Amino acid sequence: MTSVMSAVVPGQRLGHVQEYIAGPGTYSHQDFLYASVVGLKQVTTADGDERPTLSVARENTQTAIPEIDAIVTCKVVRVNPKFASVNIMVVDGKPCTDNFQGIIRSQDVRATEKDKVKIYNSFRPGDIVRAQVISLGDARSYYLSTALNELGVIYGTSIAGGTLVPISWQEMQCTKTKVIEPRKCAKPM
Amino acid sequence: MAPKNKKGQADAADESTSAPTLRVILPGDQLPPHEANLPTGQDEDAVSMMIDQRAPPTIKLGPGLTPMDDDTIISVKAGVLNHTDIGNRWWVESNQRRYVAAPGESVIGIVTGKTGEHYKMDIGTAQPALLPVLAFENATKKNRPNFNIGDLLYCRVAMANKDMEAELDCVNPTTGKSDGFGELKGGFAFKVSLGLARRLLDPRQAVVLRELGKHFPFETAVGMNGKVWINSASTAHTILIANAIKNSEFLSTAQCQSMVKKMVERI
Amino acid sequence: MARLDKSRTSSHQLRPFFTSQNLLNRADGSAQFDFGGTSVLCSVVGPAEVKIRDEKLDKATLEVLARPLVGVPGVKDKTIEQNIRETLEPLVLSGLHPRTLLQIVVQTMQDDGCVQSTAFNATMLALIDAGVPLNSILGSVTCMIDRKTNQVLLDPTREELAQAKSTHVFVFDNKAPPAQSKGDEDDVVMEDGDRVEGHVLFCESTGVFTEAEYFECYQVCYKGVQTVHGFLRTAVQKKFEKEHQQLQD
Amino acid sequence: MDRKRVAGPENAVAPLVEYPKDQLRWAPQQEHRHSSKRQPEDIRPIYLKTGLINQANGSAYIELERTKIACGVYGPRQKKASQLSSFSGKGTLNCEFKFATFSCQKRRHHIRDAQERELSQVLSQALAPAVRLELFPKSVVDVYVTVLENDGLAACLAAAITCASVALAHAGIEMLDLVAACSGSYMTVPRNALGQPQTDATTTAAGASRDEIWMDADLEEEKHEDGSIVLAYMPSLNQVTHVLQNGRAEGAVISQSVESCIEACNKIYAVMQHSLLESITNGKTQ
Amino acid sequence: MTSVAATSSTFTFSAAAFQRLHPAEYFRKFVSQGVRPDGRLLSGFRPTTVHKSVVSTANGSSMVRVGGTTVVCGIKAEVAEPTLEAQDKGYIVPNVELSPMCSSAFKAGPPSEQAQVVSDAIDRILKDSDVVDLEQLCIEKGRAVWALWADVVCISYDGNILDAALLAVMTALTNVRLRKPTYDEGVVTVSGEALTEENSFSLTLTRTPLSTTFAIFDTPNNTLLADPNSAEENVSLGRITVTLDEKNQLCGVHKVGSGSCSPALIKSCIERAKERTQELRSLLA
Repeated sequence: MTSVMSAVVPGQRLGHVQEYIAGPGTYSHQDFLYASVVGLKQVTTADGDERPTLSVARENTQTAIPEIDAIVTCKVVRVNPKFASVNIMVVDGKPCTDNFQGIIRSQDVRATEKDKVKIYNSFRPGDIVRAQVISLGDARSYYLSTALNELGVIYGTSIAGGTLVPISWQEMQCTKTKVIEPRKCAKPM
Repeated sequence: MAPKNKKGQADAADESTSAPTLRVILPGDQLPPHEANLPTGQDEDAVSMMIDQRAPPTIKLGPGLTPMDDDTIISVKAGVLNHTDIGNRWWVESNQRRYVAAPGESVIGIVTGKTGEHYKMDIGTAQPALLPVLAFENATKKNRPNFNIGDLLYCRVAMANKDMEAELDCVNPTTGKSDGFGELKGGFAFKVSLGLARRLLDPRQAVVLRELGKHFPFETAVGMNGKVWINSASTAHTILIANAIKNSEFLSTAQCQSMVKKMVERI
Repeated sequence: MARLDKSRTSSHQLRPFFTSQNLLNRADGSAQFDFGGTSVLCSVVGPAEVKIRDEKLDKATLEVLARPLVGVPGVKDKTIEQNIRETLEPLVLSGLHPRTLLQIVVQTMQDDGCVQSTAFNATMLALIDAGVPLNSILGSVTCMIDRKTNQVLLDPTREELAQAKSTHVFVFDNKAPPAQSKGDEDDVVMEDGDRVEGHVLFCESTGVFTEAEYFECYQVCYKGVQTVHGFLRTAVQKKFEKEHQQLQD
Repeated sequence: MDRKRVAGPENAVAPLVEYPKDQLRWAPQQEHRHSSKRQPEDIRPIYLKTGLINQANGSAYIELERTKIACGVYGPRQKKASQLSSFSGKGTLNCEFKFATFSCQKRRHHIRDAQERELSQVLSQALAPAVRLELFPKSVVDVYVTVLENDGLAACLAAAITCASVALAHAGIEMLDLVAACSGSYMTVPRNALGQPQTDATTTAAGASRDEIWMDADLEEEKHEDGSIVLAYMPSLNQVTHVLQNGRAEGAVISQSVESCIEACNKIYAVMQHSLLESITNGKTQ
Repeated sequence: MTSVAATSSTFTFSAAAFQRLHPAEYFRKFVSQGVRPDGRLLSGFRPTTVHKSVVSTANGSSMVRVGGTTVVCGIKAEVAEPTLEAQDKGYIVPNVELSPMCSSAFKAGPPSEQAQVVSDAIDRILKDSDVVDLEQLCIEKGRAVWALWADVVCISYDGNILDAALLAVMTALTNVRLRKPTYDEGVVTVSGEALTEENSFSLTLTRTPLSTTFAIFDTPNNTLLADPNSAEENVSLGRITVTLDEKNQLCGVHKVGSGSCSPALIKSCIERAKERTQELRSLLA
């Protein structure tokens, strides 16, 4: 059960730690819970919890940033024998205002026969790929994986410029010229 | 739907009749449909494919020609329009200085870097090409040739596409033999235009090499990427050969012969 | 009507052209183009390696650098750079060389008016020389309207430009104009009853002028560009004939 | 020579301004405060609005009479190559402070000068303690502040901090608290010659003049100050994030000025709260 | 607002995600219905407001809002030496600043190409179309003239910066008040007393050119989008800008980018620009 209450701003004191559990958009400091974003205060009571959860639903949503395990949609920028570089554009269905860089290493493309993966037969520049964040990676890039059935290329363009449609989990066909191109396809959910 | 202004096209046709041996066309010029033997109302797929056996008479388009959405064929390069009746092939022969890698072509590359698995090679393309350290005759993980930065290698383009760096090899993958590919030791390498390189590789057209060969022995390797390597008994000869090849680009056969003769006489 | 430029007799006459291709040894393509006393040298390098910052994943990055006759480049040169680049981008089949750089350097050698048009023509020839794939070729001329006589002067010199109330740079390509798909698009008709012809690729008109004057300039330049196209074709033809001498013996 | 801008004449200077002799310029003894009926502890009325930059993740605009400042917040976004020193588990707050060329009495230059760089740093130091940087590793939040009109430097800095803090909250960045800031100037007010002694609570031993703290001084008042203080403060946590003090003042005056600033910050906080809550209701109606 | 059927083969996205991944496709879906994502018709302009005298530290100033684009122009007068060629003429130096504050498309540092090109375009309109007789800015012939620095700061960028910046510069120029200077042995002095009709003067403008920009969205159909916003600029291939003065004389026609345009298309742009600039002039008055 969720009840929406008043609008709050960061720093506003919301309640005592003994009464509530700190939810998203809040933090606890000493004995009290405070809001950390602008939004509407919500109290959620779930069965089994001894205390209700206090959270603040953001009104002005912060731009999405990739987090571990998040499903992201990204565009392949360049490929080389070891990995594909991508721009992360959407995180958990929410577009991020600026791109974040990510890479899909050849061992993270699929779950089986990892050593036989050829990046060029999995992704091509311009492909739109659904992937999962597996680690925060190095200073520059997030590390992504497509080693699940529903992950992989979801939209691509053939060499001739036609749209590609998946015909198996590792092949796509151009709608214009019927040429078949290899890809690590995502299974439609 | 007929274009109202056929000026560009008409020009091309006029000039080709005055000089029948050489038809120079410019980007945007249309290949006249009657000449290309294009049936009207042909479906698009047959034209847009480089090779298509389905709908005779078919036309095969080589470099420099591209089909447009309205079934016309236009040139995208300036050059000489060529045609052969065998397979009704059309292409534009142009000359340029920048190499774009194509699979199967022999090139001369310079080692510019080395990683665990690859040599980085400068073959004149936009991005450096990769040469796997195992792509040599009899190369194994333990026994592999070692090259240094700056070494010259004669190799073949194994894989090339616009999305990745080109991949090279120095071995015939089916026979496992080197087929003459490998390091070019000693000698001298220089750059010429791609058109000249192609002509040097054609025995019928390589007048300058034939003429030079009459005067002294030398070794040569020509890469499709416009790099030429030569080696001879003396430095003086090597310099002479290099200059003669560079000079020959815009000369007729007679001019070429006298040029070589004059240069040889001078030393 | 006499012109300030004594060598010409007509207001719609162009100055003599001159071109030279493949002048620079280290560039992948180069060309010089002259309109009378105005001369521009252009070099093309590419497809070459591109900085990651400028990389485009589905096409080549075009970079145009305009260098003035004297001194360092300023904002005026930036405008020329942008004009040339944005006009060439749709012309160059840049999709064939994704993630590469095509660098074009335009150096003014002599300035006697109409530098931008000369630069357009020099760039075109240099691109052809470099063998860059293009879907058409363009040609450019400039005209002006005299402040006192209100006359349209084609290809004006610097001296003439000092008397201009407006100047007009036009670029047209060699493609047949697309068939009019929108039905009855009204034709623009000039005072003398002629229909204004040609589809413009680039135009930059500045100063103060009327609509009728604008379309008169449009027409004069369209006709002028046809001469330029013919000249470019001859220049390229000559170059290839020279190259193929050996073949024909 | 700046070749990336339209070139103007070199060595252009502001004309000499000559004041007529019979017309006296404003000085602290003439009237109490410059061009308004304010009391020493009064701040100027604040106009504060969020969301004027639609391309930014968050933005705010503040006006205190003539002082006008705009702020845009971008991020969290990927760090640029220059900011990539090493992997960091914490995010970065990057602030840039700029005066528009026409914002001051003397024309300012386009290129950021030393003063602007210093103010950028102050801004960043005042705001960073309030931002929960640990929640966005590898990322950066960029805060850009542009002063359109400057009517008192210390007041301008304080307004910029207030404005930037509201813009951060507007961008949905997680914060511990809002940061309100206020400035105060140490004034030596001579006893009025005509004799209208004001409340003598703060009269100094010298007897000829009194020390006062004028909150949120404008440019004209600032010209006569002995020193100033800018204080940034998190009102609900009751914590100070930054104090910038300069000039000469007695210790007692300084501690009193801190009190006055905190008091003023609490007033400003109400305005900040109001503008942010307004942004929620506006967002709802759209 | 109507939501778009955002499908890409068999995968579905929210409209916002679809716009992020396929901006041009997203846009084409709207344009095919004759509307734009912000609700405008293809020929519609965004609401525009003009305010004068917004910055008291400047000699003339204005704030212009065109939809989401907000610019402030401040003109500051300084004294400089005239050039040898034009000894009795002053300077007007327009510069547009596109800072990283107004959009994430701009980086900190020296002006981007776009900022330089817009500044140059305004400079050329001021010079080539004789907007201000610069002799008004003469203080002492050959010795001292006024230099007016017309700096435009973009507060919020949402496309079509040229139209907004030019309108702001023109408004600020009509708003300029210069104190009457006295010249004495190389020193220029102005009075510090309150501004009055007697001790100051305004500029007389020969004409006030205003521009109207259209983006060319797709070719060869040449769909024109009046007053493009930032998202529309990003998916467009070319643009046409028509500049007109109050007598409907042309002060500039600029067509650049993809799409070859027929004379009729240019003419229709001129006609629509006439209507638009007429509306803008009522704001200026």
